[in-house]
Amino acid sequence: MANADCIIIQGSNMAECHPVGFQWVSEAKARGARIIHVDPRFTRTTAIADKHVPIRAGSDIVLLGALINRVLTEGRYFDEYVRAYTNAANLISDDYVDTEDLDGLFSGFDPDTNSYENSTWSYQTDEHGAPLKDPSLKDPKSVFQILRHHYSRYTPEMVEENCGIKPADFDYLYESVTENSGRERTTCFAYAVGWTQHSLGAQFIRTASILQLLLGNMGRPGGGIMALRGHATIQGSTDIPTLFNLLPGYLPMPSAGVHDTFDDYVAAVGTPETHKGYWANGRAYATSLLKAWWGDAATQDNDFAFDYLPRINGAHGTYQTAVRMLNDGVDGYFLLGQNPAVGSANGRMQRMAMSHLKWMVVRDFSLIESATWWKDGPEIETGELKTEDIDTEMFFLPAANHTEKAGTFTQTQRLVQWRHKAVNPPGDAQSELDFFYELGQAVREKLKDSDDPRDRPLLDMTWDYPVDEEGEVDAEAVVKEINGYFIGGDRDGEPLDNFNQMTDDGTTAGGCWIYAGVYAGGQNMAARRKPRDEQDETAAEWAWAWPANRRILYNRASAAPDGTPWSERKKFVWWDDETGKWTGKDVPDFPIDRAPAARSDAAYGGPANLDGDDPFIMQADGKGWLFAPSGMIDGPIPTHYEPQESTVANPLYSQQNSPTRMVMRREDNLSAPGAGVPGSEVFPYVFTTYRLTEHHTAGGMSRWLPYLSELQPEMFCEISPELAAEVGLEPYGWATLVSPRAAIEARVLVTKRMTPLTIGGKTVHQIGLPYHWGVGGQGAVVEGDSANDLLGVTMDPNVYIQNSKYVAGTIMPGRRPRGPELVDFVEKYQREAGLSPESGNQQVTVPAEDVEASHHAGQGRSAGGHAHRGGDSAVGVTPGKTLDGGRDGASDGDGTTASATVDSADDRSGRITIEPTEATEPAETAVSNRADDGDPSDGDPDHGRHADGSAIAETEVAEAEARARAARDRQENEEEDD
Amino acid sequence: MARFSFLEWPVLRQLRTSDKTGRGESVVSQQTRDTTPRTVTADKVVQSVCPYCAVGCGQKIFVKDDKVVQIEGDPDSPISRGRLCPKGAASEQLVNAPGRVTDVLYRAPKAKDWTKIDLPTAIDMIADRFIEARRNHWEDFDDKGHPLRRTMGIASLGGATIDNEENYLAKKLYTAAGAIQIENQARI
Amino acid sequence: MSTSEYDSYRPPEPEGGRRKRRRGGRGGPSGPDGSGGRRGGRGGNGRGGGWKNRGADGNREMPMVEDVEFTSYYGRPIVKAPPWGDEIGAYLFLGGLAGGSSLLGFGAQLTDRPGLRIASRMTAIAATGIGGAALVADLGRPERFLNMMRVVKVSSPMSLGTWILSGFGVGSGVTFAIELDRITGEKLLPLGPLRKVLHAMETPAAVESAFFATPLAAYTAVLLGATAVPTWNAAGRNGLPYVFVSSASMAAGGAAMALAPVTETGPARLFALTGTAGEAYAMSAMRKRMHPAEVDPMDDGEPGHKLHRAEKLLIAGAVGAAVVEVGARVFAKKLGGRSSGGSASASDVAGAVAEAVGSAGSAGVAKRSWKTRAVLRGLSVVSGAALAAASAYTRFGVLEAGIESTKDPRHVVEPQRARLEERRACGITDDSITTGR
Amino acid sequence: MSTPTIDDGTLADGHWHDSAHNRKGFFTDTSICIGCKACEVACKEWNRNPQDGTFELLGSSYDNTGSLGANTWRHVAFIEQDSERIEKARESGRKLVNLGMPTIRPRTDESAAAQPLDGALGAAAEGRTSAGLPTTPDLNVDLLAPGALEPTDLSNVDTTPPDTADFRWLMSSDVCKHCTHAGCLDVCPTGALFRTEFDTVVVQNDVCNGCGTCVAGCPFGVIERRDDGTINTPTDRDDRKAADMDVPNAGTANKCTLCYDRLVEGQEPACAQTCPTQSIKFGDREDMVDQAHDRVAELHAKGLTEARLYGANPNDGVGGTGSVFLLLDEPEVYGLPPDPRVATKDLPKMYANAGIAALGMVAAAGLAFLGSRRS
Repeated sequence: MANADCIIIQGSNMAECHPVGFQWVSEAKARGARIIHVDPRFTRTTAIADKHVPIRAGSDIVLLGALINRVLTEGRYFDEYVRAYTNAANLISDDYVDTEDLDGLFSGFDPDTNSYENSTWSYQTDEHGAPLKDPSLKDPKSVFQILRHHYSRYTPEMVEENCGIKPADFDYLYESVTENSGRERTTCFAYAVGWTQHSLGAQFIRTASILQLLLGNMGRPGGGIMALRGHATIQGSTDIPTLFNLLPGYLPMPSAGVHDTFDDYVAAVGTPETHKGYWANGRAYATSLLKAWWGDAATQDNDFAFDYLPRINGAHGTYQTAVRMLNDGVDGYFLLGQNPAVGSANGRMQRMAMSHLKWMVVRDFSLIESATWWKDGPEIETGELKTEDIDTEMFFLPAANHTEKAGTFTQTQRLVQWRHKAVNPPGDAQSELDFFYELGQAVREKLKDSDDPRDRPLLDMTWDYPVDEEGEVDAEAVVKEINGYFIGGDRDGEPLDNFNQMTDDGTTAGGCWIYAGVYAGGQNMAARRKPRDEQDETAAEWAWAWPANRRILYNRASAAPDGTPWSERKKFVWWDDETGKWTGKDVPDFPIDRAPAARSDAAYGGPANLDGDDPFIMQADGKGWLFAPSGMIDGPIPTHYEPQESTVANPLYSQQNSPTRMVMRREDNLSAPGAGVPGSEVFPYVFTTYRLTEHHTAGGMSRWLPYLSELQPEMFCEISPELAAEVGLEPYGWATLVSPRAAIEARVLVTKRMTPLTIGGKTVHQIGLPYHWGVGGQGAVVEGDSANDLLGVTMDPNVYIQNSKYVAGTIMPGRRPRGPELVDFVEKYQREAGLSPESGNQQVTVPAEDVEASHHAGQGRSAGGHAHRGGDSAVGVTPGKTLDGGRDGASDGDGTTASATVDSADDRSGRITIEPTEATEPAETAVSNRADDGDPSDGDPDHGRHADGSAIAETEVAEAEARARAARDRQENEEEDD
Repeated sequence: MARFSFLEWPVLRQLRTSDKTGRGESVVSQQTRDTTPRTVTADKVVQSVCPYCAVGCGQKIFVKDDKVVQIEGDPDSPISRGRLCPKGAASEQLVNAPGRVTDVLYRAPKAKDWTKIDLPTAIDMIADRFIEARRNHWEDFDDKGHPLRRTMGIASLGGATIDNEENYLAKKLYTAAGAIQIENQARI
Repeated sequence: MSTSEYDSYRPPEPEGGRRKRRRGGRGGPSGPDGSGGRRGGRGGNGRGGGWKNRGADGNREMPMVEDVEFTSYYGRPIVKAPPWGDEIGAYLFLGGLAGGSSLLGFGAQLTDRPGLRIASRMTAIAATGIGGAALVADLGRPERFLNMMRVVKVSSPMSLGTWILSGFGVGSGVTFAIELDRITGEKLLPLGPLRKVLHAMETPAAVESAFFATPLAAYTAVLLGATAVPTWNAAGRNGLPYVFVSSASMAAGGAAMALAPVTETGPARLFALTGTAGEAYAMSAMRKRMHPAEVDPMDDGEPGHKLHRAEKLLIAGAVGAAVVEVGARVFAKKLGGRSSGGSASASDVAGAVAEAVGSAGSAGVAKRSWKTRAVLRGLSVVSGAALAAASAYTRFGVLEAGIESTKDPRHVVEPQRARLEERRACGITDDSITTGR
Repeated sequence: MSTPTIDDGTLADGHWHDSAHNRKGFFTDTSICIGCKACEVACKEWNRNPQDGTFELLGSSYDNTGSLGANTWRHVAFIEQDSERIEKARESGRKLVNLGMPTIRPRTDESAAAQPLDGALGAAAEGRTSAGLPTTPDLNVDLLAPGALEPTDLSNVDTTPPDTADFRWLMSSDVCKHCTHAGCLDVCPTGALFRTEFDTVVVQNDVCNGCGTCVAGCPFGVIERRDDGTINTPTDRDDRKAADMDVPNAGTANKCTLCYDRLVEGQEPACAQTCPTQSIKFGDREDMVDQAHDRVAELHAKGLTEARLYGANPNDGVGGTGSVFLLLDEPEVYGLPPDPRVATKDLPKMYANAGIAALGMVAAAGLAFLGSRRS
């Protein structure tokens, strides 16, 4: 990143959220890079940027699309790069119809399921399955032309109209980006939750990827798209996930009716028949995982105990689970260092859900709000809940902190870093490792005499971890299992060196294939701590990066197709003719001896068949995807839809919101009606939530600390002077903020850092809300109302991340009502706006004939999946998201089309049929009823499809950053030399 | 100034040394002379990683008498070069937080407050409930007869500051138990 | 900064707010009630805004100074007031009183005015004792007061002051012991053979204490002056020592007038009158030389009240003292004078003391002079007290004006800007702390 | 003196005659500060300072600790400005440059006598005493020594400001200045404050008896006595209570020690070590001043004439500061005094006045007795 010539920070407040990471931006700036911050607010990031471009929250695709449009029309794209490394020349199915022609729908929309059947998005292929291309890029069905057509109406005028960005600012942005791209220069994008926390989150990132591919900024020093993540090991917790849809190493959880057999499953993961890249060895990865978990019980005969794995059949994310809780469908809940009572959208719904549990285990450092909601939560105050009526059993178990246990965190650049244990945990505090180990022991002990086959997976599980003298599990033993080891043979028990050693015959075990090598040679590679000034700029001996300690992904693209560097200035990895190898400043992320000119006849067949100019080696076809034939639920090309609750009409299409977004139609999750609909005027302003440097998420690790609390002691909202004048708010006085779900109070910070925007001739006021405070909890130094209570739950269909950057609401001076009056107060607004569960939740708003046309287009090809599939993240670059199904015949034809994505196959059927509480409760109880009335099906999102992309938003591209590390060391050394 | 020694009387030292104005070395107290930072007196220094955001800044943990006495940035780290943000810099307070709870607490249904219980009892109780919840909401097949082999009775939400190893064990145990509603901060 | 356009959104000052007064409050604007007024905006808006209204003087508005451009950091103080409360005010007064009294006592000894001598010495030691105690009480760590004797620092008026006070205290203490011994008929104190030695020390001790007396009265002015507190510093540079010694003379004279017989307090009256004249002159001269922003705190608010009160008392006291002096001279006969009173003996002393407390007079005084004597004595007591009070008000006023001057950055910024510009105008451009390079 | 680089002119009061260390200092470059406040926290954490204040918004943008004080030894200021103010800052900076402030190379015109010094080189040795008011030096030092600046006259440089924003948000981490002539140090009556071997100014908490004189002595309002009777940050809201924390060194004066306890072991001060963007730099004071000069020249070359240095001038009222700052507006905007002067500079004059006054008092007393001689 420090190598970039221009850095666009959009949807991220990097300086505030990642101050230490921001040093590389500072460094780039010091070297003359231009920093542009595109954000609704003027933040601390903006303060040292060269330029602030205020933007209306949620309109990012319009801006980026307009940049793409202009890059294409003015021919400022990096022609050679685009031709060689992207799928620009590929021809797309004749049946494909663009949103431009269907008023906001792509072809293949199924109005019954509100989802796409994506066969029409696939490549045209020849009889061997090899994709057809048009090198001239002229064919109207070529990706390049489709792109041009798609973005042709994304103009500077549109940007001004919809984003509120002045034409001059747009020009500045455009010039900055294009002038700083090409052979000699690179531009980098950085984003964070400002993009992901939208109902279009994944598509935001896709749009930037397309722009970056067009400009040739992917896989090159100082280029790329950098994800900035908020938690110590948020990367690790998707690599080795506690996520419902993933197993370690981005292997999917098997889906009922889709992965009924191991072969089905492996076919979906990746086989040599479907892949060029490393996913071709999917069977070995899956087998090794099963061996690691079930040891001797996993044999060739029982498909390595594949049947021990439970099946999913829909979305089982946290918000869906909350709904199930409200329906009494869940007994027990473990909270591990999480505080959903404050940190999750629609906090009230979360707390009400907890009150329906039979028991709940909270593991944390202090008594957070989620541990004490039953005695001092906001609903106790309003009388919606009464402590003496709550049946939930609560367990609070003190957790060990990061100094009291050994283990690894995986940071945002995939670097796995070991932490040594410093001290013993105090009192009864223990690590999660010990807790789960002991819980597993206890459960197994109680079941040991069971002959119930359902208990076999628990009893057969390998669970014999060594403990030290203090009775604590040796984390290194777990690392070894994650790394993998040989079974049998002369290296029996020895750790694997890399994932290429994994086999599909049960002779290796490995808990997470991408981590293979972290314990190579019996050495804990993550614990390596060679000081940075004792090694080269890549710092390869500091900890360990997956995969295979490769710090930078796809760096093949930093050289021209012929293997020479694009330019001296941006030299990074290149082909050395003399040795016949790739070489450079980093470990080449490419088969080391695959010559640039090498060509393979086969379209697939694993890494051995990569062409010499297929830099994106984890993509099924080795190319960067301008157009995503698969992998995205909501469209192959990003399209602008208005956010849920937007008060602005979509200027491009009749389709107001994303037709595939996941909504929850519930009385306790009401939405504002949306632009133009009566009632929307009740909630005229836009709330957008964010973080502050001084606090950490829901505050569990900051509001209990005086040093941090004093720096940002009180919940506040940021508003413009104009809005303050309009509403009559006094600086540093109180304001009450009301959304369709809740009302909170906050202090008022009137600041010019908030700019009213003119959108479609109307002034749009945005209100910034930090979300770190909560009510209740014990021992917190500071408390305040939680901004997340205002949020509704509407999700990105790809990754199920909720939209918290755009909430409609209103603001008024003074404090909010207390007690039961608060409920009445909110209801008054809801009545006034005439809200119902249907409000704002209309999925499709285009004319019926367009829907029909779209649906029809899809059905035309319902027979097959795409010829070209597998592949991974449409977003582009990260390995790991290859779950897209689309196997031939994989679908069991349950009503959705055969080539639907794997998990969507069952989405409706699996959704509610197993709900324990079928009965619809009559809506008779006035208040508490709101949480759980209505049909249970109302609660579930309208399409609970499971997508492969869970990690898309969170495991984004990091290569630029890693590369920056190298450069920064160089810089550092220079500085020290001075 | 534990014990007063006349010769060490700064007035005399003023006369003795070049520091006639009494603003420099002549007024130094014994305690000042003995100044030693606690980074030096620590029993051990352990390399660690900041628990807050995902940048992964290196930390050095200074331990004395099995207590963390200081946490500061690790200058060896190529990621952070010894720097920390305010949260990272406050880690020591996080570790030794006054508001930290170290007892296992239990709240019975309808109870108005917590009671203390011991850890083994708690784990035993949780194990019982775990097994019961698992059975109560077990599902063998979906409505089309596809195998599910899972339980819907148990849900989990994990933070993203949980170690990889911990996540691994948790996922393993949950999956073996058939629990699927496992979620993570990564999606929030 | 402090973009004052937001100021219009600020709520009005609440009525009679619930704000406590804080010494040197670092008050920023804000508060639940949004109190604190506007930030130091441009156009002298900072004046009277912000914390200023938080003071005891409530919402008093200040006149605007339109032509001065003045910016600040949210109207927050730039320099800090020392944590000095009423104890220090008391000490300033008592130090001066002690010093002056010691001089009077020595003079009385030399001129054989036992009543005056005793009263002055008692005043001196009492003032020293109470003042010292006040000084210790105001320390953050009173148990460490002896650390004051660790060093001798010329650069620290406080250090020198400590040594001065100590030196003064020794002489004063000895003379006090002698007086005490005399009053108790040389019986109470079990001195034995040392009694002689003690009494032999009288003159050396008196000289010693007189030697330290004027430094004691004067150094506090330097103590205040050698600070960054704008009003004190400006005052210190422009004659505060003169104000303080004058004030000390006035206080000592006044106290003696109140405590000693009219017939003996002629020098005290003259001393006090000189003091009043000195203070009145030095004060006005000083104010003239200070920057208006440095003077303001002496005119405004509570400190202003105190100083104005001091002025009134000073005039009243001076007039009273003058009347007494004239009266004493005119009615010298009636008063009997000291010639009939004889020399100092224990019984006389007792009489003088009795008279000092305003009792109806002692035996041996002619009846016809009783009325005259009573009137003069009463007037003497009243005007003496007025003068002492004037001195006390001056000290408290100056002390508090300084503390007040730290609260509004205007008092710091404006004079500094002015002197910087002045130097630049003179072509001195190399000594600014802000440099373009 | 074992540190030949230190010239008499910049020699701090109380300098150790046998110190083996160079003078240490900070250079705080506010142009790259991101206002993260890590310095505040790291400082408090290292020094075990109690938290400050009563957990309320102070109404000063994101600044909720108010100012430097007994507990807050690093304080980050936040200042929001509109374009008008930015223009003014740029203009005032330009004037400053044109004034030919110290450390500028000799100009072609007129007096070399008005020509000030390069702070980095130290003041000329023209016999300024450490306590006296510096006079205009008549120096002719070699300003081309290493660290001196290349461009000098901005009139020839294109200083067309780049994209003048219509708004900016200044952040600046303030700290004790560790003055060359330190008011607090001078007036301390106990010797609790002392000049260290690193030429920094430190309070010895085992000695200080809390007399508070130093508080008044500091022209920057840095040092403060640690108790709640003095300047308590914030306002007096009833709904806000300070959290209970151990209060070490209560009743004594406290301020930044420049991490004296770390320096003795060769470690970097906590704030500088933690600063994510290196806005806070630590090192030999001489290097710091050099870097400051370079940086301000760099910004000027970009047309950012609002940049200026604070404390780099050995001729200023405190003899230059150990902590040098690069500011983007007038100092008072950041809560810094525009022309601070160590008050003890006036001591000789004041002592003289006091002496005269004292003599006057003696005379008055004498006259009083003479005047009332009984006939």
